[in-house]
Amino acid sequence: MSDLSKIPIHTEKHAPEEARTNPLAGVFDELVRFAQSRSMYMLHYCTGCGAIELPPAMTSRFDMERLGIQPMVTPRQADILLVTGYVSVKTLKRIILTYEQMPSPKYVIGICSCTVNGGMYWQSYATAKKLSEYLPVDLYIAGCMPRPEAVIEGMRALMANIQSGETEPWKDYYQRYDYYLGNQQHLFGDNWQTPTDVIGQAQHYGLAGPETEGEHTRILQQYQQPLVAHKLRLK
Amino acid sequence: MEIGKRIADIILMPIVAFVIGLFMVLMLRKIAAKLQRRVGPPFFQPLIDIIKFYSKTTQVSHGLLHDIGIIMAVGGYLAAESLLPVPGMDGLSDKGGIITLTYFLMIPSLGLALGVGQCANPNGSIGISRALTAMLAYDIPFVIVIFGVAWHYGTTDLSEMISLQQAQGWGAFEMPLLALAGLFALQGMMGKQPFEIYVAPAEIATGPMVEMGGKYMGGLFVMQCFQLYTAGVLYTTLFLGGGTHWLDFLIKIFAVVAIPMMIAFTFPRYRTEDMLRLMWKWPVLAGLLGIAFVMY
Amino acid sequence: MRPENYQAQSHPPSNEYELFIGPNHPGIEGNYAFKLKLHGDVVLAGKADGGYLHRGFEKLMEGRLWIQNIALVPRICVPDPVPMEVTYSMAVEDLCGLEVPERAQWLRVLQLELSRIAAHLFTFGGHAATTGMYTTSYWGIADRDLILDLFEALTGGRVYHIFNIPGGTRRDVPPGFLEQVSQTLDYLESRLPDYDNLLFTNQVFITRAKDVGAMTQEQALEWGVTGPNLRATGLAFDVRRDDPYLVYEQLEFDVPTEAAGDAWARAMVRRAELKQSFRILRQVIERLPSIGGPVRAPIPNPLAWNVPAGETYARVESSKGELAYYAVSNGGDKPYRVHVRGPSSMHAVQVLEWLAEGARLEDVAQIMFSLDACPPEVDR
Amino acid sequence: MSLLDALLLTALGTLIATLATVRTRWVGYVASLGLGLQLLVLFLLAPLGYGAPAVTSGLAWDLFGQPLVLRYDAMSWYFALITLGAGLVSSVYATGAWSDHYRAAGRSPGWLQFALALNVFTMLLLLASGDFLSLFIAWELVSWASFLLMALAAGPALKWSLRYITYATAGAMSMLAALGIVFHLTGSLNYADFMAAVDQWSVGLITLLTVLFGAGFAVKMGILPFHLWQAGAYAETPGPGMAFLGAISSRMGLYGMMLVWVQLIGLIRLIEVHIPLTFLSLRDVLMWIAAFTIILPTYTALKQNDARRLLAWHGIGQGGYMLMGILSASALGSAGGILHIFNYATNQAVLLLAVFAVVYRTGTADLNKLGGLFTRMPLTFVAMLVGIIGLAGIPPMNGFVSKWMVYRSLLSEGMPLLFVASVIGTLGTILSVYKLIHNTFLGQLRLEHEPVQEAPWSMVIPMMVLALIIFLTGFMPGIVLDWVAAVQAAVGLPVLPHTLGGVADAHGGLDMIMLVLVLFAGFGVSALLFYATGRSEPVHQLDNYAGGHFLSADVRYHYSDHFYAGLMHRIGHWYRGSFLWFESVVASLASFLAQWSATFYRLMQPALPMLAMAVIVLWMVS
Amino acid sequence: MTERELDTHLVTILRELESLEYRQTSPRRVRIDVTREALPGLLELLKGRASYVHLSAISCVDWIEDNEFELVYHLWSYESNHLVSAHTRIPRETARYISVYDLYKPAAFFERDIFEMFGVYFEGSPHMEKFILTEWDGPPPMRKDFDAEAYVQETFNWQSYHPDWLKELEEEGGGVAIRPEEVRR
Repeated sequence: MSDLSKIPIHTEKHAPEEARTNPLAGVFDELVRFAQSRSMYMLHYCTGCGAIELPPAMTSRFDMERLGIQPMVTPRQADILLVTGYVSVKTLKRIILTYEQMPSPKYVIGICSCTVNGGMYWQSYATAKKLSEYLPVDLYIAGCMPRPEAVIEGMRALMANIQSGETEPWKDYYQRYDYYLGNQQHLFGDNWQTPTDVIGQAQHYGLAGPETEGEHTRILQQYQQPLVAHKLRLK
Repeated sequence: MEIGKRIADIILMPIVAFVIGLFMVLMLRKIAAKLQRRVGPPFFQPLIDIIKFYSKTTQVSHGLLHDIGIIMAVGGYLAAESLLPVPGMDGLSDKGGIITLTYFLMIPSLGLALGVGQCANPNGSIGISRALTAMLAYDIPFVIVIFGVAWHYGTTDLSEMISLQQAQGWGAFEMPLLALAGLFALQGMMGKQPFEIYVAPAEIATGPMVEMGGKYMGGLFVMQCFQLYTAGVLYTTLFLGGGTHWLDFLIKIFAVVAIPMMIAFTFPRYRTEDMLRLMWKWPVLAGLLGIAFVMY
Repeated sequence: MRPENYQAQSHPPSNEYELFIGPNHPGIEGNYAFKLKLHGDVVLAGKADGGYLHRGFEKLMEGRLWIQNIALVPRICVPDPVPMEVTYSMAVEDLCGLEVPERAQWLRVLQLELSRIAAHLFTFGGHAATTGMYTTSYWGIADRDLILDLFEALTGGRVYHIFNIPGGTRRDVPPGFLEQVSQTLDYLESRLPDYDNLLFTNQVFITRAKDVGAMTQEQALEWGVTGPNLRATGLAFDVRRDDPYLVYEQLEFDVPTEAAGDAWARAMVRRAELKQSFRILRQVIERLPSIGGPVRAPIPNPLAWNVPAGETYARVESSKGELAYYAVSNGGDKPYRVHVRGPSSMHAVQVLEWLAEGARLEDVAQIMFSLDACPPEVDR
Repeated sequence: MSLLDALLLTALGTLIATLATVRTRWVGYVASLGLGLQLLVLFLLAPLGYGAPAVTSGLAWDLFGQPLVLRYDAMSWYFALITLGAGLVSSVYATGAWSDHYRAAGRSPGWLQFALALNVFTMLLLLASGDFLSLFIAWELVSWASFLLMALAAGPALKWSLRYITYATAGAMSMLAALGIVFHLTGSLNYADFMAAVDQWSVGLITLLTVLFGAGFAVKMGILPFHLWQAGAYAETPGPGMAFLGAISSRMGLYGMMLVWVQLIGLIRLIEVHIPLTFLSLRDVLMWIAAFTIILPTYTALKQNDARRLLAWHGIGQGGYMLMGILSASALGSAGGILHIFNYATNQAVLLLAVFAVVYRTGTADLNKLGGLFTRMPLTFVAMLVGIIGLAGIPPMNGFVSKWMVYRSLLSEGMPLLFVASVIGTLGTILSVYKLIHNTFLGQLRLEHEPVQEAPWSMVIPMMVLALIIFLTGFMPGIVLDWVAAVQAAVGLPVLPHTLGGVADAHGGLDMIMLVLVLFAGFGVSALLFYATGRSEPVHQLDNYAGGHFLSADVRYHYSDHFYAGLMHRIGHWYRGSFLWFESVVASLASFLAQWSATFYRLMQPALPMLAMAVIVLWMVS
Repeated sequence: MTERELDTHLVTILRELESLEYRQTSPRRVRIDVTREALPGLLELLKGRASYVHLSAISCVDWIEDNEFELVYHLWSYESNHLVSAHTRIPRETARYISVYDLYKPAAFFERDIFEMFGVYFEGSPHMEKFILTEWDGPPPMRKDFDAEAYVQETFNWQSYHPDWLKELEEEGGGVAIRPEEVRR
């Protein structure tokens, strides 16, 4: 049993790998963080019943575009994955696939009580209980279901976190991939694999940590080599 | 024209185009918001979106061609802007006229088509096939318009057209039918409803954009700025007398872009064949009649 | 998902290709999937794929008290939750032989019709958005929010109300509520011409929606189509009128029909039903003050409520079609079996598959939204 | 002995050497060497290309009392340059790895090389013809040489090539008739005599000669309605042979047309001929034929699913641009038309070579069975990309320049409908070439093609050379425009004043050097912006958006067949079977005429039809 | 509401058949109990001669103590506006029955649903494969002998109900008080 403190809200802010000597770099980073917090494209994926409160939040009445939040269609275009409510096991696989397809920095918001602890479906055989076991969750918005105001309030909290650079759980997914993969394997079986090569990505972008690889990733590799892009080749 | 001025023009014109394009995107989104009875995005939202996309940490690529596609898409527009004369800057408009410009504008489309094709997503490929079909649809009235205008002014040089219009009066008054046909083509060129068939989120999940994320999407956003700007300036140059100075020029181009936007958010999209039927019927008829009036 | 999926040896030789609509796709209603096999842009075969929203409701209900389940049932259909509560309550009342006070019945009609309006406004928006007309959905959802405000005033909840319990409703209407409803209705009625201008008389929309996903009345009956979709093929059947429940027998309303059976006809039937719901609500507002009495029949201690053994099939007309609960009690404090028959279990699965066959890719999403398919009803 | 003799003798020598080594492994090298030598000799003749007076051959003899004159002028040189270039590239391509492959398939690369050399030789001969008799003889030689090349791959190729030779024979008959009339009227088959006499001839006679000569040349060129043999016959020709045929062989028809219509008769005469009951002149009619030649075959190409057929149909369509440009008679338009011969030859050659490189590696040209080959054959992809940009007429490749000239001239001549028609053709070209490159190189890589490798160097180098030429002549079209101007001068068309970068015109010129530089500057800035921001990482194709689904490798997730489905919903029924219908009409008309005349022969005196013909001819002549 | 007369067609048909009993439970509801052999014939007659064209639902009940599954076919007539529920029972061990897809197209969905949820195989039904539970490897979950709660406790972890941050809050005098007996394991 793991507890809430494992949710990397409390993780310390990572010091930049190398000290930036350029005085403008700080300003630049600030600008980037500002832009990232003020332009959040959320994935148009209604995973559960909480999705019914998103249209009001997006449309004329509450108009999230005021805050720079827009729905987007495919995971490639999106920054935020809203897990709106209970996640059945079948959906959870798609959510993980979708999450891994999103470009970082990416954020996960668990909306509704069901994402926290199964909610009113706690005894259901078909729904996963703790979303943060399988994905790094930035923020939970509790309620069944949270009102549009609550959703927007949650979004604003996330914006503040992004701008201050405090919340970077997406890095945690790379750094502790083994942990997340282990939980996924526990639920889906040992031969679980997504098309995205998370370890490769972590290494490519220098995001790998000591816990990126471990016993669970070895199980993964035992079944199959990761799907590597077709290399351009002349011979 | 002296060489220094020309180089300065070539450097400045895309920058101006981008900045104006950003405002046009803002206007687009504000118009949408107003029609949909809401507030709409903040002032700097278009720019913030672009910065956000370019500053993504992980960028998902589908290979070299995906990269090249986006480079071609943005680069093609950067180059094409120097062919569009604006007040005080003629750029390269004497080196290649309206026909050249029309073909230059195909380079970004080609680049995008290559990049999207490389993504190996049928949604994207369907989107491209629809986009090319849409091009076939709106280019026919468009070339009729080009012919009529070029014949009327006896030149394909855009800056010469502007100076002729400033002497004779706006093209829209002399060639109203062509101006009308041009409006249809403009709507199609911007790819807005009812001619939005190649994006169609509910059918093919935004078509060409389906695998674009990070700086790839950012590139497309930059391209959208250029696209709106180009459409506005081109129409203004052909029919509204171009610009004598920046103030009236800006008013004209924003007004030109606003018209399709108003239409866009009050119409659903046509199916491909319905779009073809519409485009090949009324605008072509109007255009041919317009040419007949111009020529005889 | 499984490694063997990445190790195929060859591609099928045919020129057909597959396209996946959903679960993460704007052309799908909710978390649901529709796999298409296409040639060009013509659908050769569509295969519905559900279970993404499966929570095992029927199993959950067997493990909870009769009264607890009231909190569970509205979750079965999110856009239109009230009929779920009412139907379940009706089933329990039928098993116990409880007589629901008349005022409670009127209150239930009030909620049912409000919920129907909200659901239809939502559907218009969705249907229009599949054809690229987003303004309608922006308007529709904003106007639907006014109904949700009414629900909030009445029940305290926007979407899930848990207001109806076996035996009646939890509370009476708050003061001034009926005027509020009346004002909202006035406003919504005044908006209808705008919707007409924007959508229903829009030539482009008509071109898009006509002859799309058309079925004949014979097909509709054979396929088990119900609700507005059935009425769009010309059969005037409405559970409210033909198998009446609550006080619908005392209300005046028409059963609007259309003949064509296509997406356009379905949209027009819903639009006409909106007007009928306004009409019903006006009657409710007029009649409700004159009806006295309690809003709830006395019920035993809900935590130790042994419902007599028996079985019943409760059935109402939800905004999507025929909704039914088959409830079985073995005399215990928990249901022995509850089977939910959602209207979408037909519309979203088999009917969609049949209508999609031979349809164009452009129209698949529109067909689904025009059927008003609600996936959670399928998955439960 | 003049340089022309050297050229022709080298060509003959190549032919003989190829024949001698036809069964050895060296035949390819011999042929390539020979063609290279010929090209070298042709370079020595280069002053022709810049307007030097015509070179006459020392070899001359009489036939039937007619002196046969062989001579080269600027036009001959221009065509010969393209011919030899295409021949050399094809020959080199066919020499290395490809020939092993071909041999392994049980065919003889030697005979292919021989047929190529024979084609080159006969075409050089045709270009050298200095009078109608030698023109006709060389024409027949060219026809039979092409027939040989087409028929090399037996099977369906034989059927198609027989079809070709049927058409060609009919065309030759028509030419023979024209020759007969010319001889009857002038008493000689000299060009000079013809040109001297042509001014006095009546309108009817001019029309008759134009049509009779034109029909013969149009068959070769594939001008509507004589195009039906071409796509099939070319598509069945083995690889490099098809590239050669597609690039230049058809243009011999255009050479003939330029010779007879433009140089000998003169476009002025054609413009003078008014078609009764219409406001069109004969020239206008021919231009409309050219317009339809652009549109109909291009849109037929759009529906092809075989890469070779797609390109072959394009070859027919592009011929229309050349004809239209030349017929426009303006300096700009005719320069565009003539320039397009060169540009198109390079584009078509590179496209076909790329297609055959793909066929070499994958064994199929079926566009529905390919896809995703970019990562496997990147250089071939580059070649094809350059080719399609050129063919579609998009800057910065050379195809844009020639098409621009044609459009610009139609614009300034005030021909709106023709202008629109040619743009419609270009749009159709863009659509179909994107389909070509998408279905071949983009999209999902088929599992069976994972091990595919880049084509061998012997095939890549010719493609790269051609791609380079395409880009260079697009960047600096002045190189070719010099030759084009000489051709214009030689055939009596107005000469286009041009610069290295294109055309200078006060009312809208073209400067490709500047434009291309700016374009690449744009690409550079864009690339800087792109690569300066976050690093990207490539992902596998199965890591793709599929509505949230997991893609598996056995799913065909690639949209290729019925590519322009939406368009076809609109225009599909317009031309469903219309070509077949058209051909059946032509065929039944021909058979009806044949039967009718046979019956006539049988029933009447054999002399009667002759008399009837004579009456008709005389009526037209007088 | 008055007691409605059953229409004569229905009554004649029901009288014709042996081995069934019928009972009007409410004005518009009729319950029929029929042996499993006779049910398909009954449905055919109901559809063909009594206008019961609408199959509203097929429900399955797991009577584990009787070792039987009960199948209930709810049929509606658009003409007489009656709902007939035909009940039949099949043995739990074999769990096989005959599909009525040839009579009622909607049956395919309900039969498939019962197949995945209860494991009853319907012969002749067109889609006897999984639909909702495609990624479920356990037993048919709706069977009474499948204990969902035990499965859940075994498979999933729970959020700690007493995390560190809550302790911090409690030290400051706030937080949620959970008595030991209320702690869910």
